[in-house]
Amino acid sequence: MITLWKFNDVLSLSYKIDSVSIVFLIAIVTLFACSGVYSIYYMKEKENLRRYYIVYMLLFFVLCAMSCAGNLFTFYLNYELMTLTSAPLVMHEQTIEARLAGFKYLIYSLMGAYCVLFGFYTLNKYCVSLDFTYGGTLNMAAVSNHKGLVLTAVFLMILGFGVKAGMWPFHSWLTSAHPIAVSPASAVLSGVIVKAGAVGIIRVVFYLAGKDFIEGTWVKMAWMVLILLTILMGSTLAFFEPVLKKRLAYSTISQVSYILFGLVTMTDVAYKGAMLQFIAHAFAKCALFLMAGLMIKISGSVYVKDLKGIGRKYPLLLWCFAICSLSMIGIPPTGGFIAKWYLIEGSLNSNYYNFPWSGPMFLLLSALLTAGYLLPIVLRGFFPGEEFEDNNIEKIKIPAYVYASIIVLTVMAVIVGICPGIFVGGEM
Amino acid sequence: MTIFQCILLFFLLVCAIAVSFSKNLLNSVLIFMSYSVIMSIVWMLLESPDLAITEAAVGAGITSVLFFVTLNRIHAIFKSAGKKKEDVKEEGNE
Amino acid sequence: MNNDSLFKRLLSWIRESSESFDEDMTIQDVDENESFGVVDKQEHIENLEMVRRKVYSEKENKSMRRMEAIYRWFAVLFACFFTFVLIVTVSHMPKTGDLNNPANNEVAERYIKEGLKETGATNIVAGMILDYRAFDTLGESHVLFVAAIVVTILLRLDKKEKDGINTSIIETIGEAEKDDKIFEPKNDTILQKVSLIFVPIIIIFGIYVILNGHLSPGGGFSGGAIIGAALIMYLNAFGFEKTGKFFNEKVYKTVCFSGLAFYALAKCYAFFCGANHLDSHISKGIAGHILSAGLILPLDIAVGCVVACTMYGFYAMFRKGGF
Amino acid sequence: MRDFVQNFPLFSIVGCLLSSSTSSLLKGRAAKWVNTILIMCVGAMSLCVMIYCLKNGPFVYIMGHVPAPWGNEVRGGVLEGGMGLFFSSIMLLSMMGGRKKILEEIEDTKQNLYYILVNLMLCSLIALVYTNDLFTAYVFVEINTISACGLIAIRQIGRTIEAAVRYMIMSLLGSGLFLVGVCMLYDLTGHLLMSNIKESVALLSASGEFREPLLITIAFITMGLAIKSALFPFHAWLPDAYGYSTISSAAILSSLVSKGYIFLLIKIIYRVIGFDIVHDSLLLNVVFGFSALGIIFGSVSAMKEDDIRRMVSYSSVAQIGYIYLGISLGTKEGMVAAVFQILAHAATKSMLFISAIGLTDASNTSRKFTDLTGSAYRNKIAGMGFAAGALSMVGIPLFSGFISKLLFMRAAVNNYGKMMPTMIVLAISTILNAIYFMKTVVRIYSPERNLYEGREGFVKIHTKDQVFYTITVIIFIALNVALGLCSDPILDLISKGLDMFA
Amino acid sequence: MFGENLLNNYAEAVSMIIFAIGFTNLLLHKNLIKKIIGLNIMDTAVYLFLALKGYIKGRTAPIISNGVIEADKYINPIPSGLVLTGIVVSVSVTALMLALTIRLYKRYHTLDLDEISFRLRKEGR
Repeated sequence: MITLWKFNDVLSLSYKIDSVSIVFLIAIVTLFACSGVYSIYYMKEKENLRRYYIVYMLLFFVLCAMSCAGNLFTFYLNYELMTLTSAPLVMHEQTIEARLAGFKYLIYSLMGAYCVLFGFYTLNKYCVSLDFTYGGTLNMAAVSNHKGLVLTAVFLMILGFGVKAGMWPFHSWLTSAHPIAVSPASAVLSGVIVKAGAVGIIRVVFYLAGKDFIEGTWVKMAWMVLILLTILMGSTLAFFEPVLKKRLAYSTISQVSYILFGLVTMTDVAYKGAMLQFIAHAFAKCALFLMAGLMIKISGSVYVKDLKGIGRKYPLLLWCFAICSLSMIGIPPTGGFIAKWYLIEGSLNSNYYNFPWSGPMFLLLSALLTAGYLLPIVLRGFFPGEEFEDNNIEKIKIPAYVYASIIVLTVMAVIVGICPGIFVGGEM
Repeated sequence: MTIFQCILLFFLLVCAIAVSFSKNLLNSVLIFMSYSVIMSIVWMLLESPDLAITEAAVGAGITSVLFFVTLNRIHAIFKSAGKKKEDVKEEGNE
Repeated sequence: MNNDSLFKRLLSWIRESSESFDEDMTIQDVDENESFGVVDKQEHIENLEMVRRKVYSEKENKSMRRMEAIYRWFAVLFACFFTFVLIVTVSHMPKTGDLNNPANNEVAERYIKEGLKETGATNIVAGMILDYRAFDTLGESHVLFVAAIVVTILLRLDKKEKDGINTSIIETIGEAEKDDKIFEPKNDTILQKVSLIFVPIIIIFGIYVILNGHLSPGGGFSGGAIIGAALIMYLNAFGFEKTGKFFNEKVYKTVCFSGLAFYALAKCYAFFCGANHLDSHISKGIAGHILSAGLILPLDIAVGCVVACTMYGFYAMFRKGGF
Repeated sequence: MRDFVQNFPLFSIVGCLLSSSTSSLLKGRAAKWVNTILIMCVGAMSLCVMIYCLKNGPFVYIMGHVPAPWGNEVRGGVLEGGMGLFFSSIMLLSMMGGRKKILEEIEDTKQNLYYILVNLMLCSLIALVYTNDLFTAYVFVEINTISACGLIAIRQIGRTIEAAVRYMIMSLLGSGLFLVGVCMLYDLTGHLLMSNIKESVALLSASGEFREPLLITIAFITMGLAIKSALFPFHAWLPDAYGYSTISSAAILSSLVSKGYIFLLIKIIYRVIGFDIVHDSLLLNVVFGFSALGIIFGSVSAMKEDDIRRMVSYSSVAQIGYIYLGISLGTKEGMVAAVFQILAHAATKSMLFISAIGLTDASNTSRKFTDLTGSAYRNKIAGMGFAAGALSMVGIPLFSGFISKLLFMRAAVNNYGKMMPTMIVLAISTILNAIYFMKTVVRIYSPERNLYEGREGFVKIHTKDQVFYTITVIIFIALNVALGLCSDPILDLISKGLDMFA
Repeated sequence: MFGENLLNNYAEAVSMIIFAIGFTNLLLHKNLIKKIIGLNIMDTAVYLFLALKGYIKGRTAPIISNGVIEADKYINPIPSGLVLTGIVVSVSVTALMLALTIRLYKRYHTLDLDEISFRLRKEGR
């Protein structure tokens, strides 16, 4: 625990590294490296690149700082800074709708941040200290007669971070920000920044309030209902979505809710599953967005129906797409499978009303939907059918390093599935 | 002495109310002048001659003069004085 | 005016719709203004048309009428409520003219007992405001000063006719004089003779009031106001070109500056000596003589000059925006 | 023979008076330099007073040769010194930032009068800060009011005159109430000096004598000062006055004038009536309600504005609501939060005004948002200033606004009766703040090159054309960040000073 | 409700009524000149209240005549001093308000603030 600066008795900038921050750091570094390499090619003919790269590196720095935050104030500070630095990436095109999307993103995130701030002020009074220590630092003597207040505060904080994590009903910024942003930006956005909300919830629930405090209260109930709704809603909307990047954005909503699902289950196995889902989804979804950018460049259209037969000319691209989709759905040997396995196991041996059977049911349903909205792209890509004539897809030269970045991500997604132990060693 | 004081106070009251109900501005200013004079007499009775002198010189003198010249500048004084507009004009042009 | 007519006035005032007096304050004057130089006549006439159409047309703002009636009733109710609160307050206050009020405590006692010895002024009030509580009076004279400054900012006209008027509300000197000439006296003999007799008397009385500020009622402020009134009377009798000979802006500025600066410096010295328990070498003189009471007499004179000039300056500014 | 430092309050006040009467003879430029030097000297003297009081406690300085309760006094303490220093520095920055506009918008024959008004304003602020006597406070409040009216009306367009009239009417009502309150207090206690009044008030409240008049007197004084500092129902004059007067006046008015009254109110609450008598009176609840309404209303009407300066003015209605909220919480933490909010708001709001004028200059002096699009690229430093101010208003960490919000929340959490309303009001107003300030920032940072090609007035303003301006904005930003980063020593000073009050 | 001193303090009561009338004029009257007169009335009422507070039955003005300096011969001098200060303030404020009135009239040709704001809204300025 290193302390850089003390504002006053409660506020101090201090950093430390634990299991969560390791997982988060791995994701951040890999994703930023890959999409950085990718954007060398992708951003070539875009304008004011200088601003783009400056903001990109700033965002990288802020995210690393946030993942190593040692107490709630540091985390909140970097969280706000992350919001402010990622907004320019969303608005990079600076068209009207880009600006509107960025503004929507800002307002949603700031509103979430204020819910967090409220909880921050309250916990500041009822916690022994705001440093993250597993199991919670609540001062039970003080809490005992204001339990309702503290529960409200915690719930508000969950909601506030949930805004970033695209939890229903605060998800709508995601689907407007992702398609507008340039592809590397949206890859980073849905790969890491959306996860930041999840990390925040982990910090609050497991490291400040402590899960025994939440266990069996109305907070857990409400939170769980929200998550199940989100999972189903995300997959369903993605299933009916014609625009490629929007579809991926909806799938991000539902997939990130898997992580929260693992958290709300509050068993160790499910927690491990959440971690795995966290990192697997990060790699896979980042790769998917990068490839989506390429596909839009190739086919010149944002719609899914124009991707027919893309696998004829670009087999390698589509193979990676297929693998990442498998990981999304959760089919061995990809990382998604092992993650969902842990999740289902955890929810099965959690004894909370009817959760042991309803949770897995939701997961399977949404897995089916995921298959329904991702696999057709692959199939049509490879087998467009007889009457297909490939005139709308022109052959453009894609340099090797772009393929390299995508392949690295895909391989990582598989490695997560093969040996998960290196990411989440059994300890918490 | 107290009777006299009561009468003066009553007059103060009447002036204060009349100022806000009088229909044209010149009358209000005149009523306000008389109000100040009565006020200075009241202060005379209250054994504070400094205030009496100052109020007589300022409230009844300078302030009212300033009010009058203001009424001139905003042309609110002709109708009050019942003067015709035309001769004002020809005076202005000579 | 007696009471029942007042009561009638009250009722009619509450009932009347506003064109009876508000309009003759506003609309009908405007026709006169067209004879004088109004700054931006075109725009103003448009405004006028607009107002005639919108504000004063019965059919368009019934609601405004109703609002005004409500407004008046509200005014009366508010006055009654406020009066009630104040009377309740007063009724709990200590008796008038009672000896053992909280106000008659050691403070007043010392002012009366030691005042003559400590300040040398027979008029205890003068001694108090110019010596014990002189800080207030210092502030007070600067209140007058800052008011004069703001009035100068608002009303002094520095624009000649040649530099055009750019929609701002500042009129040119020429217009102001045209506006003012109507009220200039046309060599009114009676007024001039009377003022020739009275002005010196008034001025002498004012000087007396100033010089005896520490011995008898009065003081710098009232004396200054009297002198200012005399100057204004002279101005009304003889017009600006006569007064301009001996009283122009330069005189005004210099007198104000010297008076205020002297006041501030003298009081600063006195405060400094008093607070540091030094001996300010200002003799109190023999009580009751004209040259006594230390700083009080010169301060009175300074305040008197400042007040006289400021009053005259106010009047000149109001008349035609300059001396 | 007392220490020389103790003479500094007297010197600064008399210095202001002398320099103002001197400037009436000078030309504009000379008056400007006199004004600058004067403000610097006053700031330095206040700094000395603060350090002196930190070492050996507060002191009382007799104005005249007789001690209290006969004579007139000023009193120096840590908070007084600090406030004096802060006021003068903010005033100096505002004057520096608005210099160009002063030259443009005021006739050159009236330049020196403007600086006279500023000197007298500074004088009245310093006197309000230092004074120990209620009637002196009244006199200097009047000086403050009149010079503020002059500052509004010196740019003679119709809107400013109307605003000045509204302002004068409101503040004259306020001073009338204040005066009658002081007179009743004098009648009830027989004193005018704060410390003596406090003793007698303590006696009265102990004996239960004159209870109703005392309550109504306190109510009058509070109401008068609240009216003068534009608490919610009495703010009608504020948007025009701040939105159309010349920019230095707007900055000074919004950040100093109302703060002077509020500081006087805090001083009266502590040194005249006594905190323990006030804090359980029904009065505070009324003030609480008004301030909560004011916060909501100010934010909402700021959101509806399409004129940048009027928007900033409305947001200062909300901020004044914050300050009164802190006062009306009736706890020590609330008071500390209020005083810190005074500092933070003064620093932020004047910076917002100064940078707003930079933005409008770069877009043909039009203040509508549609014309301001992309103006931050045309005038870089102003855009930076506005963005920093907006972030501080929104309450991002590292800026001063975050700390004051934190303090308010802490104070509210300790006061169970008013906790929930305070939290809700703060949350709503902060979100509204976020919406309208972020909207503005996004707009000024989004270029519309094709729209402004070749339209005159929409020109790039380079840094070398506006050196003073750039320095000012940079100092402002530094001040904000400093208030946000090292808030601890400042809070320490504030609580020390409040203890010295009692 | 009412205290016991109401009949003794009838003069204060009158001054307070006048104060309320002036206050209401200043706050709620439509015409600007009337507002200013209301301001003056309000101030003078306060000064009357103050002077009444300084008055003590059977004592004379605080001007020492033939060397008598017993405290029980003269009234309380403090209120007189305060009122002297106050009168100056009120006259300067009055002059200022009148100047503002003149400028306002030159621009808008009316003395009614509501009408002016109405007009501004119409002009969209």
